[in-house]
Amino acid sequence: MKKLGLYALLVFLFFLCVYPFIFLGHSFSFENGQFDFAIYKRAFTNPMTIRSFINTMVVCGSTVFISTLISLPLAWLLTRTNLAFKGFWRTVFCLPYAIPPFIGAIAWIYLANPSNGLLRPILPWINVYSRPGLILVMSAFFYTFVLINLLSALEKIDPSLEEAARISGANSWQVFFKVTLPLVMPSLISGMLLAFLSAIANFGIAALIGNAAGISMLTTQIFIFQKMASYTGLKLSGILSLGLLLIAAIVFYLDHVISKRFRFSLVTGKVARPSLIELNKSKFPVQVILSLLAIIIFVLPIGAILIAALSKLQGDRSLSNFGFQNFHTIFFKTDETYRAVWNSVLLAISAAFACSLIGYGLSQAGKKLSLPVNKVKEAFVAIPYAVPGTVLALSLILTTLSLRLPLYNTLGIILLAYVAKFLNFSYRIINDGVTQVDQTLIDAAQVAGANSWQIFTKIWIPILRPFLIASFFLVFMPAFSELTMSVLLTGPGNETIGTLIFQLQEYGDASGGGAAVLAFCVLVLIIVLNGTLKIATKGKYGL
Amino acid sequence: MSSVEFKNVTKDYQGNVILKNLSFKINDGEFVSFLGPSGCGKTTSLRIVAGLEKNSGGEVSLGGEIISSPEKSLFVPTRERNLGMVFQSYAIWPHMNIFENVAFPLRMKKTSEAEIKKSVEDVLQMVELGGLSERMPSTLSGGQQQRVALARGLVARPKVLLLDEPLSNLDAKLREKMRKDIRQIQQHFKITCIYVTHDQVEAFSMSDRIMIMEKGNILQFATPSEIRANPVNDFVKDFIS
Amino acid sequence: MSSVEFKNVTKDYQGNVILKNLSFKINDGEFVSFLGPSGCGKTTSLRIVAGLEKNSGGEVSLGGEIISSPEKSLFVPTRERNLGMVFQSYAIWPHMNIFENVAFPLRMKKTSEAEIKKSVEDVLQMVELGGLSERMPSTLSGGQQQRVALARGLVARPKVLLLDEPLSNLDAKLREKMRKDIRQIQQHFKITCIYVTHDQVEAFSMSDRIMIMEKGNILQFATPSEIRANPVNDFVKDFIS
Amino acid sequence: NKDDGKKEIWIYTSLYKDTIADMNPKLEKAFPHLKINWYQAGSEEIAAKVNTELIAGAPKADILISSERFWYQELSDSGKLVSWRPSQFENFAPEYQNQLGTFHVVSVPIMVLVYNSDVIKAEDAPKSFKDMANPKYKGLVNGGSPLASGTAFTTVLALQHKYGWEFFHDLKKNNFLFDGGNSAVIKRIQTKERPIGFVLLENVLRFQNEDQRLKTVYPEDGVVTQFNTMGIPKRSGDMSDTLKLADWFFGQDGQEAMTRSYMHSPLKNFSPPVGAPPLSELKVRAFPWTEDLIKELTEKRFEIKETYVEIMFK
Ligand SMILES: Nc1ncnc2c1ncn2[C@@H]1O[C@H](COP(=O)(O)OP(=O)(O)OP(=O)(O)O)[C@@H](O)[C@H]1O
Ligand SMILES: Nc1ncnc2c1ncn2[C@@H]1O[C@H](COP(=O)(O)OP(=O)(O)OP(=O)(O)O)[C@@H](O)[C@H]1O
Ligand SMILES: [Mg+2]
Ligand SMILES: [Mg+2]
Repeated sequence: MKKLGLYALLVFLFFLCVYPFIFLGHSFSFENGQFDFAIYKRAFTNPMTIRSFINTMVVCGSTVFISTLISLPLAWLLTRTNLAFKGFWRTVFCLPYAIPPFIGAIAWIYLANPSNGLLRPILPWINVYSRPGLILVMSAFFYTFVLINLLSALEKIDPSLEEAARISGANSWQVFFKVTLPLVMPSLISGMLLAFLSAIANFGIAALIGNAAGISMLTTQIFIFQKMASYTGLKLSGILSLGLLLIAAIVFYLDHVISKRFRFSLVTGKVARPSLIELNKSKFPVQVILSLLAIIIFVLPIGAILIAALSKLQGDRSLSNFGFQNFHTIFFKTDETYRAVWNSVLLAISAAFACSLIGYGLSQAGKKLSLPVNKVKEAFVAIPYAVPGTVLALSLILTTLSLRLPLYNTLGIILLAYVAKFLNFSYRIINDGVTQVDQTLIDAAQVAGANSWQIFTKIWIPILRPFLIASFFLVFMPAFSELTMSVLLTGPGNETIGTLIFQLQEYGDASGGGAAVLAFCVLVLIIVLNGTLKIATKGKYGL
Repeated sequence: MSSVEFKNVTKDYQGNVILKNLSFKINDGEFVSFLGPSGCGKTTSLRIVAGLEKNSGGEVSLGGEIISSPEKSLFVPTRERNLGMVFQSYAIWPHMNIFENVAFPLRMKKTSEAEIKKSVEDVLQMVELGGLSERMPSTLSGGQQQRVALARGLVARPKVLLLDEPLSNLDAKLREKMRKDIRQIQQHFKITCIYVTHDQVEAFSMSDRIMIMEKGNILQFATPSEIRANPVNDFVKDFIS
Repeated sequence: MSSVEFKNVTKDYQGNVILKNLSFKINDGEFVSFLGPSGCGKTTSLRIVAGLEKNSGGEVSLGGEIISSPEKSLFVPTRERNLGMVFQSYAIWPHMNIFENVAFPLRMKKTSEAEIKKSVEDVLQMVELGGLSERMPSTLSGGQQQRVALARGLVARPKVLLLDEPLSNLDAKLREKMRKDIRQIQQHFKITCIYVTHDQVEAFSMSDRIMIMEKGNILQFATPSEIRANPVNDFVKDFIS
Repeated sequence: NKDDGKKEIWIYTSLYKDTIADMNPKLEKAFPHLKINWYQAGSEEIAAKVNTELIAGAPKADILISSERFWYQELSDSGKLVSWRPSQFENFAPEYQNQLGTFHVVSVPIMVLVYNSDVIKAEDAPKSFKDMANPKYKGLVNGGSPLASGTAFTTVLALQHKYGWEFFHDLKKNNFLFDGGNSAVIKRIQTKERPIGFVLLENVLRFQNEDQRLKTVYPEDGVVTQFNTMGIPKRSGDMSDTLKLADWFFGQDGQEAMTRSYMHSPLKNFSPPVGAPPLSELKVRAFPWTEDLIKELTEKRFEIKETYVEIMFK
């Protein structure tokens, strides 16, 4: 019976995450029943492809490096010290994740473009249209993966393990690097992996900043092919995305090699009392540094979005130009706004629940599967994430139409796309949680007579709480304003916030103002949602 | 009917043999202690009875029915074995307060709320933790946590009770009281008890029979007086002295 | 110079008073046991000495120098106190093998590789874990883990050694041997030792002096023979009987 | 439900949302027995979606209206489109009378030059597309990306044909920013990030009352006319409703809606959009699209895109 469930899960996973691409790859590789070598050659030996590949590796590698550099000290401050306003900082530094990256990119262009960026008067050398610019903007969004993963893991470590190191004469530095860091290594690696995959699959930032900077990335290259609006172009783009899969596979192999050394329980059945490190003299400087960082990663881009939202005419900086006209248009003159918000809330919540549940199931299944099967499973989950959204959307269209599933042009196919795309987040983070819980805690429940469901609801869910919350938000936020896939999958009545933003952006009245309003509202909504959740559950749930 | 029987039970971890062909029978309502040096396989044997570990070979029976036999691909899951267990590492759930930790086995049995309240308060009183029921585990001392684990193991009056060094962090006075209480409950409810301890005094004073183990083997399985009178070999003699 | 002194030390958790005005002095090279019922504040006192917990009031001195005094906003961090400690919950690092766990305090002191190897092998031999040095902690039995914790506390020959029920999961034979070894090392290297135990026998056989605690108070602090001869009150009398 | 029992028709289009909103009530009145569903997205999204549907062997779109003329050519060449004639065919300007009949031009967007008068004085403004390569406009000029926008691509094709790759090397030297679609260009002109650019006339005319800073230049070297094209994928079953519906777009109501959305009509004797000169006037110097030229460019378009990328991503 249990075995059956396990296999059912794996089969489902296969159909959700792998089959569509096989189908797509197959459809694209054969021309009139003949395998089409030429198209592969054309896609992969193109000098632009090679250059994009190198750019992608350099930019995304640096992004992960910088993300880690930002996240490690932040995570440490937020969990190990008596930092003041901890809850506030925590929320602030997790929230950039809620800004849709392409909106963020627009904000940064507004702030730091070399012609008339808002920041130019203060920092005349600033220029987003450059390699460092691209890397920094990417880091400013994707560090959150590393941070959120680290936070949930750090919260769960038995504190006496760190105390034992302090007794042994280790200073805070050594405690962190010799004990804490190795203990949270699985989570750190997952976070880095997610950041890397997000960066290589990211299109918004790559296109808006990379194009203008003359740096082509793999996603933009795929986009170029796809935007040829021709059959061949479509095929080329599909085939080139297989290249992204290859990178993902390599990354997974590396992850496997590195992280098999770091698997152990952090949540034990002997409960220790946590004690916090006092910041003392560095209290004030730390607050200053955090404020600065928060201004850079959060306040500035939001400010830019807000300015755009309030501008009746974009770029007119005279006072009379500011007002709530765009808000008025969006909320009172656009009838699909409410439908779009409702659809997006519905989709994002469903996707977040579905992903967390499936992610949990897959993590538990991991205990019963052999190592190689496990790795294959992990790779399955990662495939849809590593592939650009358009390709995923197209392959889902292809699959649902060919299999005659009654999903086409419904919200169902959008949900399916979200689940496939974001499952990787949930799986990664929950899996870290599951492997870190000492088995005797589960044993004890079994002995007490609890069945699987009871163990799930009474033991796993509460113990995994920080991981589940992280998983929920990691899926909810990008799904809420997802654009690339939604644009292809939407139909009448199925508008989402993402498609609406796209409409307003591309065809809208105030060229950007309306989109900024929505982006701003998405943010406010998420902040409010998070705040209510936190208050309602006395700080137990929420970021 | 809740006798426990091992027939040629073996256990290895990737070739590392931990239990070598154990055979013994513990009668219904009997109190048996496992005694032996650290690392000899006491915890492992207990976990096999509980079904938390699968034996690599041989048969385990509970109340006359086989509950685990790799040869016959038979395995009754833990929750259907109706056991109580106190873990060497406590295994207190960090997210539940003391009351909820102890109440858990009763909730699994769908006991009424009123009854749960009464039973939990009673057993907490017994382990001298009355008044701490609202506290979270992280605010308890080591010995207090151990007593929570004990209370949780006892509260549901299981048919078979497995105790893995349940008193190791308690002082002599409390320990003595606990021994008496455990013994009393055991006899009153006719619970079959397997008690793992490193403490000879404890084993000899509480048990109907004692099983002395070493490196995955049973050296002697007999009543305390028998063992004292006729230790089978020098190791046993030395160990119990 | 490594005496330990408490002057009017208090500790409370949000109004919950755990230690009530403790004052005592442990001399350089002395072996003192803290004895008392579960939950009386032994671990807390030890953690205050280690600087893992801050006293809410009063002064703690080490080797004549104040190391913690909230009134004077003075606090010397743990790592500068040059201590060894064996935790009640072991706190073995799951990501290091046994050797690395034990070697850690030496590495922090930048001991040479050759010396580390020798010291670690020696101390592992002493706790009878020779040969297990490559194993990971999760594959050890409870008692084996406890011995790793002990080895790690001893290996660097600290000036002050804090032991929190270090032998609770060991059998009588091993326990006896460990006691002797600890005492030997302590005397040989003139280590000031604070030993928390729930075991009267242990406390009385090993200690220069014993401090008997109850509910956050010191009841009696004297040599074993004195306590036996003149227990200050009925509680002590009863407790040590 | 009032839609019960109605026949469903899907129109995939890159027409703007307000254009659709403008036409919808009239369409409902004209075709009460049809339930018309709109899928509205960029030309390229439409192409991708339709191509995928075709690969799956299950086309869902009944009518396609978008600005990727070359794609219609490709669909037509592979026999995927229905051949038909709108009733107004005879009234089409001659160059829009597609004898093949597999696709027809619904409306004519026009690519012009625009600048922000806050930054650029009228006498300093560029006069022609060619001017954009003039070093005096270094760092000031931009346009849509031919990779992202069909109309920008059509423009690049025209300019390349006219001036060769040298012109693009000069643009690159001038720090020309090619990015996004037409609205992104307008936004950059408004925000003064790049105060000069080539952009569709309709995007400017939308702002003619609100933003007086935007000034249009009809370039001396000729505007580039675009093709908002309609095609009807072949489907099994009765297609008469589809054809009737398609024909509506070329009728009075349909074409008026197009001009109200600031696009020119391909039909003779139709008045130009408010604020725009008549097509005949613009055509005098407009880029001379001919059947042969279009055919040639259709074949070369991949190569052109690749060379373009080579130059711009150096
Ligand atoms: N955070 C807290 N809040 C309230 N009370 C606490 C907290 N932490 C510890 N205590 C209480 O402090 C008392 C002393 O704890 P401590 O760990 O020092 O006891 P102990 O003497 O070591 O006991 P044992 O022998 O059981 O280990 C206990 O009664 C415990 O419940
Ligand atoms: N995964 C494993 N791989 C290899 N050996 C293991 C593993 N798990 C346990 N062992 C070994 O099995 C032996 C028996 O372990 P067990 O926990 O049953 O001992 P025990 O009798 O309970 O000892 P203690 O009194 O110290 O708790 C030990 O020597 C231990 O090192
Ligand atoms: Mg054990
Ligand atoms: Mg204690």
